[in-house]
Amino acid sequence: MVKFLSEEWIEYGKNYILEKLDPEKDMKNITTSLLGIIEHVPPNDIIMSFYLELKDGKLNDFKVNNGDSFQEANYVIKGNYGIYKDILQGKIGTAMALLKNRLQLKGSKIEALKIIKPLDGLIESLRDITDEFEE
Amino acid sequence: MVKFLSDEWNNISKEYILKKLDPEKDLRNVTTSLLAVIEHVPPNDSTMNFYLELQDGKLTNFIVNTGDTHVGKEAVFTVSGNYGTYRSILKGEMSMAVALLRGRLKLKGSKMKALQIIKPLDGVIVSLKEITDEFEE
Amino acid sequence: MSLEKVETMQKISLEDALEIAKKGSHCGMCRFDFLGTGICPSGKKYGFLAYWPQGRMQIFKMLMSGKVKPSEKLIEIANSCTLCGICDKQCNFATQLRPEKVAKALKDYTNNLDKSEYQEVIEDDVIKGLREIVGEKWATNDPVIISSYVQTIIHPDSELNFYVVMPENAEEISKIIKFANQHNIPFMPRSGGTLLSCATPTVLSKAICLDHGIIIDLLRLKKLEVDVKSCTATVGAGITAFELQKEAHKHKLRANLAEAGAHVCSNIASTGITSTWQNRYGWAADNYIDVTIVDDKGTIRNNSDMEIKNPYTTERGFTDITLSPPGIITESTVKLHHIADDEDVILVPFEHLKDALSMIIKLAQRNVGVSLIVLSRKYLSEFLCPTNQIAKDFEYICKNYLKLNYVVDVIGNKDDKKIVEEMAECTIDKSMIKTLILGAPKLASLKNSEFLKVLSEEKNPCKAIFAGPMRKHLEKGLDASPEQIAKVFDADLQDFFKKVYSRPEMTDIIWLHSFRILPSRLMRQRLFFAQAGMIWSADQDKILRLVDMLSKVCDKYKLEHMLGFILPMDDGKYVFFEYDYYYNHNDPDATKRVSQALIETTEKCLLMGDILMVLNYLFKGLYRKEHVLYPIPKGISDEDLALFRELIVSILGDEFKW
Amino acid sequence: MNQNNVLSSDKISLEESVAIAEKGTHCGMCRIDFLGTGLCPSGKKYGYLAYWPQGRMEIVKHLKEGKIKPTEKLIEIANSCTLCGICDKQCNFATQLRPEKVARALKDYVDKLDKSQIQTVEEDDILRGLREIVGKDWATNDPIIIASYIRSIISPNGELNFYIVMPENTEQVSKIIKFANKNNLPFLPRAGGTALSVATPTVLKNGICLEHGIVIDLLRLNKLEIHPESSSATVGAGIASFELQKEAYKHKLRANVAEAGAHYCANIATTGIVTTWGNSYGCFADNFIDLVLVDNEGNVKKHSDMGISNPYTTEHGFTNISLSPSYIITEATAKLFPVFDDEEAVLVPFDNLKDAMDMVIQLGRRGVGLSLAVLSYKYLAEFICPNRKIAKDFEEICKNYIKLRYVVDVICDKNDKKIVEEMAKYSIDQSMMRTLILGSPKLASLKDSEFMKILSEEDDPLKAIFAGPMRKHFEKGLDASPEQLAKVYDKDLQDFFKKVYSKPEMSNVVWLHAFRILPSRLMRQMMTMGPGGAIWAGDKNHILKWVDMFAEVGNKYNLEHALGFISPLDNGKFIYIEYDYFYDHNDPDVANRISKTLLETTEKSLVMGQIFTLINYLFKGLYRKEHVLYPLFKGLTKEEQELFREVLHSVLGEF
Repeated sequence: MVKFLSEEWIEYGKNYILEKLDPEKDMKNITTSLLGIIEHVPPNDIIMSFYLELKDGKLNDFKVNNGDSFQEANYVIKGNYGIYKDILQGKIGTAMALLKNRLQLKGSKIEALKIIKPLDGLIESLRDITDEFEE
Repeated sequence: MVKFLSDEWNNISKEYILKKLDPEKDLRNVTTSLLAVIEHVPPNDSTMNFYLELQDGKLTNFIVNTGDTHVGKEAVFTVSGNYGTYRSILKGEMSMAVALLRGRLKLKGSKMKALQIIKPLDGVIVSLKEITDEFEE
Repeated sequence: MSLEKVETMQKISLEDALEIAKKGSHCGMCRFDFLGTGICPSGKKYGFLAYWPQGRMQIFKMLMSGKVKPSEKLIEIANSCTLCGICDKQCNFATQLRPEKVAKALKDYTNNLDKSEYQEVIEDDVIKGLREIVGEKWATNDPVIISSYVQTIIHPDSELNFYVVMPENAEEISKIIKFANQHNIPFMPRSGGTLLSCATPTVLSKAICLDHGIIIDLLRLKKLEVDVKSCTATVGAGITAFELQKEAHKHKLRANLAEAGAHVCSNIASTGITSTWQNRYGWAADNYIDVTIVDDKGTIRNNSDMEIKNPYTTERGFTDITLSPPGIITESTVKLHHIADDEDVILVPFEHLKDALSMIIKLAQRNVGVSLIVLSRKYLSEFLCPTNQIAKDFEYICKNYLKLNYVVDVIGNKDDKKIVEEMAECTIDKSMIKTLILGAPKLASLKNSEFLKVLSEEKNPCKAIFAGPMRKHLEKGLDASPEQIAKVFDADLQDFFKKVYSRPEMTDIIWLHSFRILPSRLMRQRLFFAQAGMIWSADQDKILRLVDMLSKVCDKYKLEHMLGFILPMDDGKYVFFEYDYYYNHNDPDATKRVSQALIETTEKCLLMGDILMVLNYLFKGLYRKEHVLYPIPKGISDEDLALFRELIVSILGDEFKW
Repeated sequence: MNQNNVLSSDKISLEESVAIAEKGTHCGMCRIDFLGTGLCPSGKKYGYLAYWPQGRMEIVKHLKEGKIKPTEKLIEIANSCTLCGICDKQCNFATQLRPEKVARALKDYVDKLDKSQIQTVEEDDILRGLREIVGKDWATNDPIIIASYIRSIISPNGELNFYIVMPENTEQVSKIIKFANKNNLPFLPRAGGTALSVATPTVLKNGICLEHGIVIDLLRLNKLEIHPESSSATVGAGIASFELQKEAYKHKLRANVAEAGAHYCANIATTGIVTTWGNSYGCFADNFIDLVLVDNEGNVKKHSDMGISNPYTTEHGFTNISLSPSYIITEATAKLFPVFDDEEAVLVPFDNLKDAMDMVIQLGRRGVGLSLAVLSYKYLAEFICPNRKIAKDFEEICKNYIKLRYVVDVICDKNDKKIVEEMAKYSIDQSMMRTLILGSPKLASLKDSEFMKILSEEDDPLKAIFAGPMRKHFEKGLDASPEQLAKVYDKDLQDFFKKVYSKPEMSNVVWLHAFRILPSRLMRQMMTMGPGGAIWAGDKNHILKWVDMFAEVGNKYNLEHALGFISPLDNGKFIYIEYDYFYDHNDPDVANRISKTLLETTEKSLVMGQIFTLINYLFKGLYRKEHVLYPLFKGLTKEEQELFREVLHSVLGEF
């Protein structure tokens, strides 16, 4: 079990997706990329982001960045550390977070929502491996 | 007579304004600062700017820079437009006010404030006019 | 027909032609088909203003004054005219001119030129670049073509260092603008050109015309689609008010529009569309669902885009003057409105403005009627009468015999009509208006008649003549018929105008309110400048004081002047007023006085407060009226006035002193 | 008065009080002075919901079920009630409850407590931070106070890890939001709370309630200024519709407002204010000249600011669903409209919807009338009748005897009244409405009478009583008077209600349409869920199909249901329809069926097309209607329907 956004977290995440998630069944063979911007990361109130890229349902890229230089992505979600934490702890669904404006979305809502389900699968997998958060 | 935005231009204008413009009569003792951004400067289509600062009608700062920001100083207001517009203004083909009202110059900051010092600024422009004769074509 | 041919074949001296050309008022009525004649074939084919009757008249003036030298294109321009006579018919309806004679003279003039007199036009890099964007045919730097744009976007005194480009869509416009910025060349869009032609002779000219650079003529953006379901129409920047209305009416829908010749998109941007329908149909942003705009960086955006800067608000205050649109509207999705089956019209005559005003405001607050306006007798006469002279006599009769100085002019359904009739002492109905239109010449001829003398002794002449016992006599006496009215036109056009006036719509006042082909008559053979604004309507005495002030200033400057109209807006919370100065735009002294009157009245209005002057709402038509009209402008202080004067001087130049 | 004291001082057990409390519907009518009784003194003084009658009712429920333990605040809450009886009067008018009895029971309960049972509440860093912003009194983490917000922003199930803060102005709201973000806490504003309380029993609960974090109670932003010259008003987020209307009326002006208890600013945000006046006064951005709002980052913005990104537009399409606002409107500059001297009400009865709808759409397109609506007999009955029983009988009479199924309900000036009367065979005028309001108990009692039987045999019973020979007998028979009506209330309240109904406005239909104190009766002792939305008015059969669909789904899940009202919008180009399902919010099974109904009707509506459903409506109120309603909605494709389900399911859980 690892800490949110840590090196290990990424590694676990990658492996988990590759092993556990079927590109066709779970990921619907989608090709897309997602940039998640995380604001107010404790303890120093910094900004971080993770970039995730799927090709035909297969994980192509998954990395974490510090600071506010961001990578181009099909769509971008933005929110504070707390909401990501809630999502990863299963307190709130990604779609719900979007509809409640806890996550702001850049890009087409339709496109975003189309991959909500597979994304949930991914979150699910990350949920199982993430137990530690900054307080 | 010198070339717009050249170092000489910068220096000579400074002296000229200090010499020829009376802080009270011409510049009405205004205290303000103006950042003028010049886009599409030939030949390399670059962006330049000059920053101009008046205190109680005295010129306290006048610097030419590249890029669209003036390092360090926050100007009271910022006007931006393309090289051609500035050329027309300095050639006396168009007044600064008209340039503003016609959207040739874009203004950041209160139009009210800007127009209140338009007169004194015209004074400055006129003096710049006197010494500027050469432009990139 | 044969008679017509003969007429036009007769030679005409350059002097005579020049006389005609000078009277051209650039009303643009020759660029769309409002009489069912079809439109000028050469204009339609070549597009540039130079190929339209209006352009040929302008070119002729320029050639005669030596301001422009012949070029290869001149031959094409002269010869492209087929002498079909359409322009004479259209122009006669509006301003009683014969543009074809000028076209004829132009032909003669060019044919007599010798090759050596033609100047050569070289294609420079800029024109090359523009042609890469729009294609060979649609960009030019030919001085003769450029000269046709003088007075409708180019100041008469400026050199002709311009380019004219006619893009076909927003993408091309975006490219043109980026290209222009790249090369530091100013640019400006041109649509109908009437607004510019009104301002050009005045002090505003230099400020509002393009000093040099690229004229973007939008005539080719011709998209026009009506969506009946959502009651909307998608309208390209090249579409005139008349063309849109025609399309809308096919579906029993109506658009809220300016004068027939004004282009819809540019009109939204410039004044937000001022019409008698605006109390019901709305003003400014109320008029459209969405617009596509190319901004001055060349970026294309819609007002429905989320990531753009707030497109619905503007700075307020008397210093917020804008002399160019916030961008080029290339397309707009405008609202259309249902036309009730039982629409009818009713006019209520008044002697005093006060009474007319209180009625119109009451109707507006209670949302009675679809079209609401107070017209001055001047407007009424100009609209109804086929010629200037007849209009003059008609107005004289209104003033001296009928005591008819104003009419409250209402279009509404039968219920609205009842309401108005109950409020009014006497009214003029649709059939009576038809009688007045067709009988105008006869009525004018009665100017000094016994009949009118008798009438004028009645306690209430209007009542007697429109609703009382004398109505029958009047109707009989006027013997109003297409034949009668046709007689006032040139012999060779009488058959044509008989047919025109036999068409129901030409005497259908509702149709005329929707299609607005009559206002062009205000400009016949001379120009007028309209001082206009919007004034908060709760204090009706103040509105009267305003009108009073406007007339006093005009007297001071010895100008022919008259209130044009007052119409309510924003549920009657405001009224829009237009006050007109008439003058000869070829007389520099007169124009100078117009300018002075313009500035002086603007100042006085600013001091009065509660008024939003034309200078302050120009080019704000894209914004929400709530952000333009509110908070209600307060009267300005003396320091503010000083600031305003400084501003005016820096706009108008030092030749303008107090 | 003393009789009043006797009654209310009758002891009742906590159990009995809970029985009353459970019937509370959080209508919020006890927080505005709509009967001229004055306001609950403790609520006025302490502000937090806990100190209002509504809050006390919520608290006893959770004390009883042991969800919360007593705190010092509980004692303050109990003792702050002066037993003045105002709440009983207000609540009786709306829902016939006796909140004072609950308050009394709470006092008794508190008196019996011994110190040891009272838990102390620690101040933590978050609370300290909030108090630095708003001052000590206006931020709390006391579980009892928090519990009073359950069902009107907090979900009944789940812990109470919340903070309540009551800012005083926009700046404080901004600071609170920045503080919340920095500490990664979610937050949600609370105004009148009715929208939230309606959704709470349903599947929308998780969607719209705050899961944990900071509840921003806006009640203290109570700026209210009328500007007669520009006929506009500056309205703070704490101002209720009724309060704004009252102020506007002093200047012979009228605001376009929702139900009396709804807060004006919040209502703009949620639905853009749906009213019967919408066709002439407007909807969405039409309602305001300007807004001041604080966004999710805590930035303060005005709609008139030039620098901000386009505040008037929103994404188009069915996936554009928002379950909470991305901003808090702290102040609105509302448009006001003139009140004419010759305004009147005229109601035209119909036995079928089609004809009623035809008429109201025609009126809408021709711009006749100020307020335009089709009301179902259900609405009419609930509005007019003082209690449910009478309403039920009134309904039955409408249905079985006089064939009154719908009324076209028009408020207009004299001229427009003539127009309506000419269109209608006959109509119900204002004096007849007064008779029906004051005479409703008597009328109800005639349910099985000979008179009604005879009447029902007329070929046009409506005409007979409203415009025909029987009108006189009818009016006489009902002997409509404040005295008669007052009789239906508890003994100790009869004097009071006699006075209330003697006030002209209480039987003045125009006033009632403007001040909207009657809709609260729809919720008396039960909950209402009113899906619906705006539908293109061009195809009447399409509209009728839509209404039938609501009825069918209602039957499928055997719910009590009826068409609420229909009002034209945007010059009759659209009409807004509210269709209501009534249910007991304490019964989880029926609540579950309501949820299914809500989802099913929404999906079916989207598939039908040309419909802008309530779910899409939510939180679009500050945009231009032109960007919300246009282009017209097309019906969903199969694929889109799939997508819609997926979205809802991942939001609301499987259904």
